[in-house]
Amino acid sequence: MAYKFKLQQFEGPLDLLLQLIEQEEMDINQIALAHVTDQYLRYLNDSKDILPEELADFLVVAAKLLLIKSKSLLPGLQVDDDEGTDLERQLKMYKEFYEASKVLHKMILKRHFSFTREKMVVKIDRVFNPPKHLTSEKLRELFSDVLASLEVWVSMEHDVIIKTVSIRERIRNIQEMIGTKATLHFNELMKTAKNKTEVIVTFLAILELVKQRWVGVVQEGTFSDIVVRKIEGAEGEVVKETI
Amino acid sequence: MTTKQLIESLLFISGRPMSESKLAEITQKDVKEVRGAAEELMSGWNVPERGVHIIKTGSSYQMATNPELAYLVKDFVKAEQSGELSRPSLETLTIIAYRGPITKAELEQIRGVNCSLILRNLLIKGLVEAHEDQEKMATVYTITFDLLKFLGINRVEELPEYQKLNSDENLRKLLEQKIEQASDEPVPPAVSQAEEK
Amino acid sequence: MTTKQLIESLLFISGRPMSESKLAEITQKDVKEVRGAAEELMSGWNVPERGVHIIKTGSSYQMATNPELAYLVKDFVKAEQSGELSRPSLETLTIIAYRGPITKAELEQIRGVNCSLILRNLLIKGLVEAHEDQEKMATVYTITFDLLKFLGINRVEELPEYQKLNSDENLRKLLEQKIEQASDEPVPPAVSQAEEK
Repeated sequence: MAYKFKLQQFEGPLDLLLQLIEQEEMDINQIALAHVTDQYLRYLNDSKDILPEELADFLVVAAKLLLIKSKSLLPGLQVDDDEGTDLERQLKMYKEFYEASKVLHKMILKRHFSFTREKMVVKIDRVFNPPKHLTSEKLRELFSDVLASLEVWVSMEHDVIIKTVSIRERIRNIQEMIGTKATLHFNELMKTAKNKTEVIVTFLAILELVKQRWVGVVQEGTFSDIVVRKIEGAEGEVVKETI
Repeated sequence: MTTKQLIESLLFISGRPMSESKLAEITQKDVKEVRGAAEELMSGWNVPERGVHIIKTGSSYQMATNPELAYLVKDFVKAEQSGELSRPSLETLTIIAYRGPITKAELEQIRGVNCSLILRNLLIKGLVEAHEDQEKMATVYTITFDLLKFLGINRVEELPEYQKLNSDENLRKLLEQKIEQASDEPVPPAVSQAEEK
Repeated sequence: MTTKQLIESLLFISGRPMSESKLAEITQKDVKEVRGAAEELMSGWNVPERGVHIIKTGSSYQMATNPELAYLVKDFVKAEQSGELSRPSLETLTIIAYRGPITKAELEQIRGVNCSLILRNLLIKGLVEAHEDQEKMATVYTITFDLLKFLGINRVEELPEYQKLNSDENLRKLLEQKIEQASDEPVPPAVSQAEEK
């Protein structure tokens, strides 16, 4: 199924999810969440609108969706139910405030502003009144503190870009690894992930490759390692629009 | 001299926001008395037929014109009122207005996305204020007088459906009701189609 | 909207005497109606239990403190001039010391919060002063000569580690980022008023 509709620009993962569900004219529940999982993942993969610093938040929601989806596909699957209802509740809560924000917007558009007086009605003469214990050294200390606090803002964007790996990059990465090895062990693959976000990205990448019949996965026993194997005849770049 | 009189006078002289503690310091009354008198003042002043209202956010008060008179006052003070709020700003401000004082973590829980940058922007624009909450040992955010003035309300409690959205308890009940309702409903036929592929 | 309401709001926002003819011009009512409404307002406001009165000189009206409370005005002025600086105020002061002359926008970019009230407070206490920068077409702030003397130095360059701290790399980056960000950001809702003439 190809998606043809165009979404408005979205603000964060919950907004994207809400728009997808509303597009399908469904209520917010587990069924609806499972239903839009694929669309959500595809948006995540294709969208250029997602800011690097927000990618991690989108991935957390993706992981929760996958859990809900896997439950709907395998009713016997024993998984903790909390994540699913959490996401459902969170999305409902978000919707309440999203609706409220539209009401506030209307209030603002009415332009019924209040105004306050900037000038005092009395004139206040300036008197020199320095803080009693202020010294040059104290000023230096305070300013150094201020400078130290800037670090986080200056380095923020830079860091996020370096640290996060996109799903597409990860797919390419796995394809290369499998090209030289033919089979890969899931656990090995996960070891190359540097943080929780990358674990989810890796998982999503494998799922995408399975869906596109580029790799197959085999698991011998319930808790044994999953083997990822390249499917015979699968070559070249992954095509995006396959399903 | 009554405390009400003193506060009325101080709010008029200053024209700016004044905190309960500042008012208490100047009038040499205790904070509780100041709060009681200020609330009484508000209920006297904030009626449609008055041209001037008293607005409140957190524990500060300010005198402001009745929002119904905006059309007249804006020409007199030559206010710039250009500008629109972006969607993320509006969404964030709505949550802070209804749920403030709120921590960054709580805000992010509702929006589902990191809010560091948007908070910083709103702080710089003076639409949001940060305070240290001693009990929670965390920074909490509230809206400012500028946002109240922009919305044309005297205090956040006047926002539509404030009681419902302000309290976690009310909201939780509301949401749970909906979940129960949903689960009682017969499964819609759409489900079979839902699992495409 | 009643004429009374309109006059009340205009007298408050101006804080200065306004003539009947001026009030009539703004409210687009005739002078007689303005006079009648103003007289009515006066009889409502000018009672002992109110903190604010409306006084009339010739054919002009002004909102003012109840004369009984004249002492309160003095207490207010004193409270504004004295008082210890809060941590945010101190931080702002040091930024002005090490980076002045600096604009309000630059200050806010560094501190990440709106600085209007803090700047006003520092100005009243004679710690910083404002100048017009012809090139930047903006108001810039520097610390006062009084503060330099108090610190026992003749110029800001004599502050400890001035060269190093003044030309901090992160500070430069942050101020550059600001310019990039500012261009694609929505305009903030400017409710703050321009100076009335």
